[in-house]
Amino acid sequence: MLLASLPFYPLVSFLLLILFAKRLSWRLASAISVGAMALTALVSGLLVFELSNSSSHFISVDLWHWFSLSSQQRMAEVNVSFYLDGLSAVMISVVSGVGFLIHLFAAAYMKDDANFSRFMAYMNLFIVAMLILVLADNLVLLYLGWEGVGLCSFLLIGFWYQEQANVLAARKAFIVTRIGDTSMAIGLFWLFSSFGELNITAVSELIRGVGSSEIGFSLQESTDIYWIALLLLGGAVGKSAQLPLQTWLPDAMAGPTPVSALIHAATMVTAGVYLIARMHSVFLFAPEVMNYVAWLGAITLLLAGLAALAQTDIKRVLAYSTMSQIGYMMLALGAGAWSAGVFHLMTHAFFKALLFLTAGAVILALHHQQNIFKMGGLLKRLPFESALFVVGLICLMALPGTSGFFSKEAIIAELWLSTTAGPALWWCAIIGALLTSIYSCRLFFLAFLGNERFTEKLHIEKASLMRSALLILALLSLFGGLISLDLSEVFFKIKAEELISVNEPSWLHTIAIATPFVGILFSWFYFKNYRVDSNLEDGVKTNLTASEHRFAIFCRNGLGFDSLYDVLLIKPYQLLAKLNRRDFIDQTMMSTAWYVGLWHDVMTMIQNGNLRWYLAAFGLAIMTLIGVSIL
Amino acid sequence: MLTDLATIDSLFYLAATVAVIASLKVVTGSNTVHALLYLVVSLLAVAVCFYLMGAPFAAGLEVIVYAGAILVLFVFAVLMFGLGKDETINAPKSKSVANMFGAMLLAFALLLELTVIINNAQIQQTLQANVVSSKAVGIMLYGPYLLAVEIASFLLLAGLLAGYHYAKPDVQGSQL
Amino acid sequence: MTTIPLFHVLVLSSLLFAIGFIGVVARKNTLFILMSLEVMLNAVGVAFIGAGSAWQQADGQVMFILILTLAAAEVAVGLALLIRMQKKYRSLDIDLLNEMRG
Amino acid sequence: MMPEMLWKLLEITIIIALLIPMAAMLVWVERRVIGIWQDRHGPNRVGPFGILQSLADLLKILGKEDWIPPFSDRLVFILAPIIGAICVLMSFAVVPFSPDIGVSDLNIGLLFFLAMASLAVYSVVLAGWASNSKYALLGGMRAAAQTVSYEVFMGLSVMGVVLLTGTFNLREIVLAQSEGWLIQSQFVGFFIFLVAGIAESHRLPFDLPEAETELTAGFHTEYSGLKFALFFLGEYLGVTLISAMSVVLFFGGWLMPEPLSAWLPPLVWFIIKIMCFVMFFILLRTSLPRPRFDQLLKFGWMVMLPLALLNLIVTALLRLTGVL
Repeated sequence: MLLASLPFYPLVSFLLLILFAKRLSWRLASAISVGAMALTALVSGLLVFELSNSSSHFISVDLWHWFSLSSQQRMAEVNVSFYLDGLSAVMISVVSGVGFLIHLFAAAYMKDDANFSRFMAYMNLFIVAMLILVLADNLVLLYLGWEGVGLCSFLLIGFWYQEQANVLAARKAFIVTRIGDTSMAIGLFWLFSSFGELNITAVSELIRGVGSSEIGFSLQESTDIYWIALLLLGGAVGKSAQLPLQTWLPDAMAGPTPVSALIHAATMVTAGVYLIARMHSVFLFAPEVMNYVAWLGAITLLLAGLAALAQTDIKRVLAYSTMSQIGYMMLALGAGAWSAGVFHLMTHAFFKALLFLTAGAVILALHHQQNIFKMGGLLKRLPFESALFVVGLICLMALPGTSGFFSKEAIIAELWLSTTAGPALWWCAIIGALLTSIYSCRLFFLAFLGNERFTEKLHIEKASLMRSALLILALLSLFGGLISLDLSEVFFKIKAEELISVNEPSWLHTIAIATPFVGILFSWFYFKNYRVDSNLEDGVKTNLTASEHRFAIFCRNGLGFDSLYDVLLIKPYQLLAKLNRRDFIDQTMMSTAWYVGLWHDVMTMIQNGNLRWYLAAFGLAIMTLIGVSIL
Repeated sequence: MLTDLATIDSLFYLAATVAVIASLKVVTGSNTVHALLYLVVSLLAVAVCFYLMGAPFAAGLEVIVYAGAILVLFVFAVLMFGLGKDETINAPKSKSVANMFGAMLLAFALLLELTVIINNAQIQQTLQANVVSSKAVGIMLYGPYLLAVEIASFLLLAGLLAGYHYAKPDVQGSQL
Repeated sequence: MTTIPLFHVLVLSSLLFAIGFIGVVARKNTLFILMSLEVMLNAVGVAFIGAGSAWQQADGQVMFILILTLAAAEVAVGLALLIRMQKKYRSLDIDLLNEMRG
Repeated sequence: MMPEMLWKLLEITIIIALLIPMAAMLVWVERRVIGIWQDRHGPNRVGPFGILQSLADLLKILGKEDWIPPFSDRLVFILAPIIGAICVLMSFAVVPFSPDIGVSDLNIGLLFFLAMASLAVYSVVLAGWASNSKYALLGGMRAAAQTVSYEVFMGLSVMGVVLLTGTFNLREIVLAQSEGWLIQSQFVGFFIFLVAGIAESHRLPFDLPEAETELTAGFHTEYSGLKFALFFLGEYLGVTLISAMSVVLFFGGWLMPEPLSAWLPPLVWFIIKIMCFVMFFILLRTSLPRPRFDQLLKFGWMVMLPLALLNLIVTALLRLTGVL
């Protein structure tokens, strides 16, 4: 029952906040929302504890019958029921734990906003949807949560709806993710029509059963599985901002920083990873798709890293970084390293939330200045935030000992030998790590070292609420890697691993560990002018500007995907819409309008306010009536 | 006594002619008070018709109420509020028949149709000089028509209130 | 006994009605419109009395009395409105009152 | 048939021929009586006791220029006094003078009288309007308001009589009083009728339309000559008419109680009764002050109307219960 109650704390809080929106004081509103989150975090902690102590490796609760998909009674039921196993336990602890900390931060961060209650209400609603997504025991309920988080993402990106850019970003996010969602929905339909079941456990067991049996899949069934996996991947790609559908994520940074931290770094964007991990049974029997996943992840990893190198906006750097880290997770999933992927998901949630929140604190201190070329020298001015930011960055770079090190090394370690990955992808991962360390250093140098390039007085917020949240996150980032994740029970292996004859080369680990240091070393010299306090030279401030090289601009604009889509999709669609503007249906509609308008004009003419005219019309009517009756 | 058939008939037609001519003068006149006088004449002629049609009570009412009260009210309003004065300003500029042509056409068509209908109905009745006594009218009024009488009384009350309300001077205004 | 046919009475009534109708439609002066209305009401009265007399029923006269009350009420309200109009527009032109056009 | 009609015409002629001189004589009578009442002589030069004074007045009026003001509405100006005289004279058509004399035995005689009384107001109103002078206009408007108001009470007051006799025919009303005059039961009605009658004929104290202290001569300010004489005639005929109607409606017409009725013919009794009322009107003129116009109307609507309605209701109730 404890499990069942989990999503209801934030739900109740959401309802309260929405109903009494402006009548609540800041204190009360934040007490309600953060309190509800604290309760959620507490309960999920209890649940994880309970799960680890229980003999069975899952807890499930059946709330109520929703509907049946099949016409036969009690067939293919869709119920509102929750299912908690190791994978979802990781997810709920991330969602509720990090969510709670970000709520705590947000309560302080958004204090002065006029619509504070609405903001917190959306945040709570997001948590509700995310928990439903994670805990759903069937794919329909999962899809409900999936769309719920999409809705909340839309609402929160467009939270400051008076700004046009925010609204456009919200719309873009909504539409782009909708493409993935549509693909996912089709995948679900296909799944149901092929296997007649949508319950996750049932589907998994069905497929495993058939796949492991002597007979194996028929040709038709394997084709089905291939397409289902591909379509589900489409959904995951949309939600997790992977390659073809990644363009919405950088724009989504227009939302308030806590939103970026919670939704667009820690939780929602990893829903795609969660989906693939959850449906791994399907993917296991579609090795081609696994391969696609791996390659998709690798390419995203590299491209996003490249884009991050050229950004000028601190949040956009982090956004591309998020993209690239999720590429890592996808790479892991594609290589069959399920545990490593999920582990990276968790650690990434910690340090990326920390990075975003710290960046938020910095932005707040600089009066909403987000351009890193207008920062510099903040290490001396904001030592606390800088220290935390450094912690986040070394986790991101995966320096040994940090949580990022454990998870990323786990991924890289499994790549070389994986059947669906291989040495090529291993090299991609290494280059990705190198890029990560280079853009991290660039960001750090630009923002925190060098001369001060801002003029306003710093606005230093010393809210203990904010700071404590940041501190906890920093501790989690540093030591989160020590949490041992054992998800082997959750993830199914097709058969005992064959002993691979080719042993991995011995230099692999050395290179993997050395890579970040190489990156740092490279940056130390290459970005010297970012790092050195150039103030001393002649006492004249040299203004640093972002590189105006064409390639740099190309990278800054997200490697031209936006313009590509503009040419490929939007322009043709607009052309079609323009052509379609005067089609038959429209003309029919317009003729109705024209007809109504015509009668309006006639009636207006008749209603001329002239009494004698009315009387004459009256007389004419009587005359006509009598005339008709005579004839 | 004046019981000669021909006399009564010719009297009726005379009165009818007077009524029609007077009504025409009412409609076409430009002097308000003259028009009112013609209207009185028309009403009196109609009253004579009523009398000759065997409804002396109605004839009496026509003179007392219509000519004696309602039209006096008209005259009173015209005198007191100068309602007759603007005719010269706002009357149609040309007093020619053309101005009324449309209305006359309409009315003529209406009249033609009505006559055709009445003619088609093949009414064979002739009027009877037997007087429908006022007693019978009274019995009717307070018998089957009681509700109508009540409604008429409400109507009169409404007319009284509305007349009072509209015609009283504005209290908050400058006048009075 | 008279020999006046009811037909003639009804024609007289129609004639008066048509005359009144002309006045109501063609005249611009509201006072004349009211007077023409009286002519029309009177015409209806003629028809009622004629029919009542032809069938020797009192109903015709009852209806006439009701018409009379109607006319009285109508004139009371109409004249009051006329006075208002005169005060407001300094004119009795009915065409001035066309502010309620669509 | 023809002799019958001729006889009728002769009767009408005789009545008119008697009425008009009578009205003319009333002028002399009035002046004389008022003179005596006010302790002075009055006209006493022309003929014995000045009895030919009216004749002299008539000659004088006929000799005057019949002036029609150029600013007046000619047609209406001429029509107005004629209407007044005709209305009053027409009213006499239904008055039953004696069992045999009387122009018309109309079955709606009482309504006819009321109709003529209500039409008479046009004479005053139109005269006032046609004169195109403010005194005349004010007088005309006063006459309109006063007459329309008091007409209501007059009509209501005689309804009691109609209730008790069950007819509009004046001759039948007279005959219905053979058992006893209606004044016995209808004294309230009589009072209202009398007051309304004074107001209808614009006699003092209700002569507001021609109140000479306020409006010079009211509606006939601009009139002179024969037309003025017609107004004068109308007024004195009106007085006579109201007296005659009072007698017919409330005092039994030509009827008299048993011993008295044999002494004189009915017509003479009728004339004597009328004379008494005329005297009463004349004396009223000399003795009462004139109220203000608003007082007059207020008195009418506040006192006379409720009183008339009350009288009607009580009479109807008594009639229903069989008391009367």
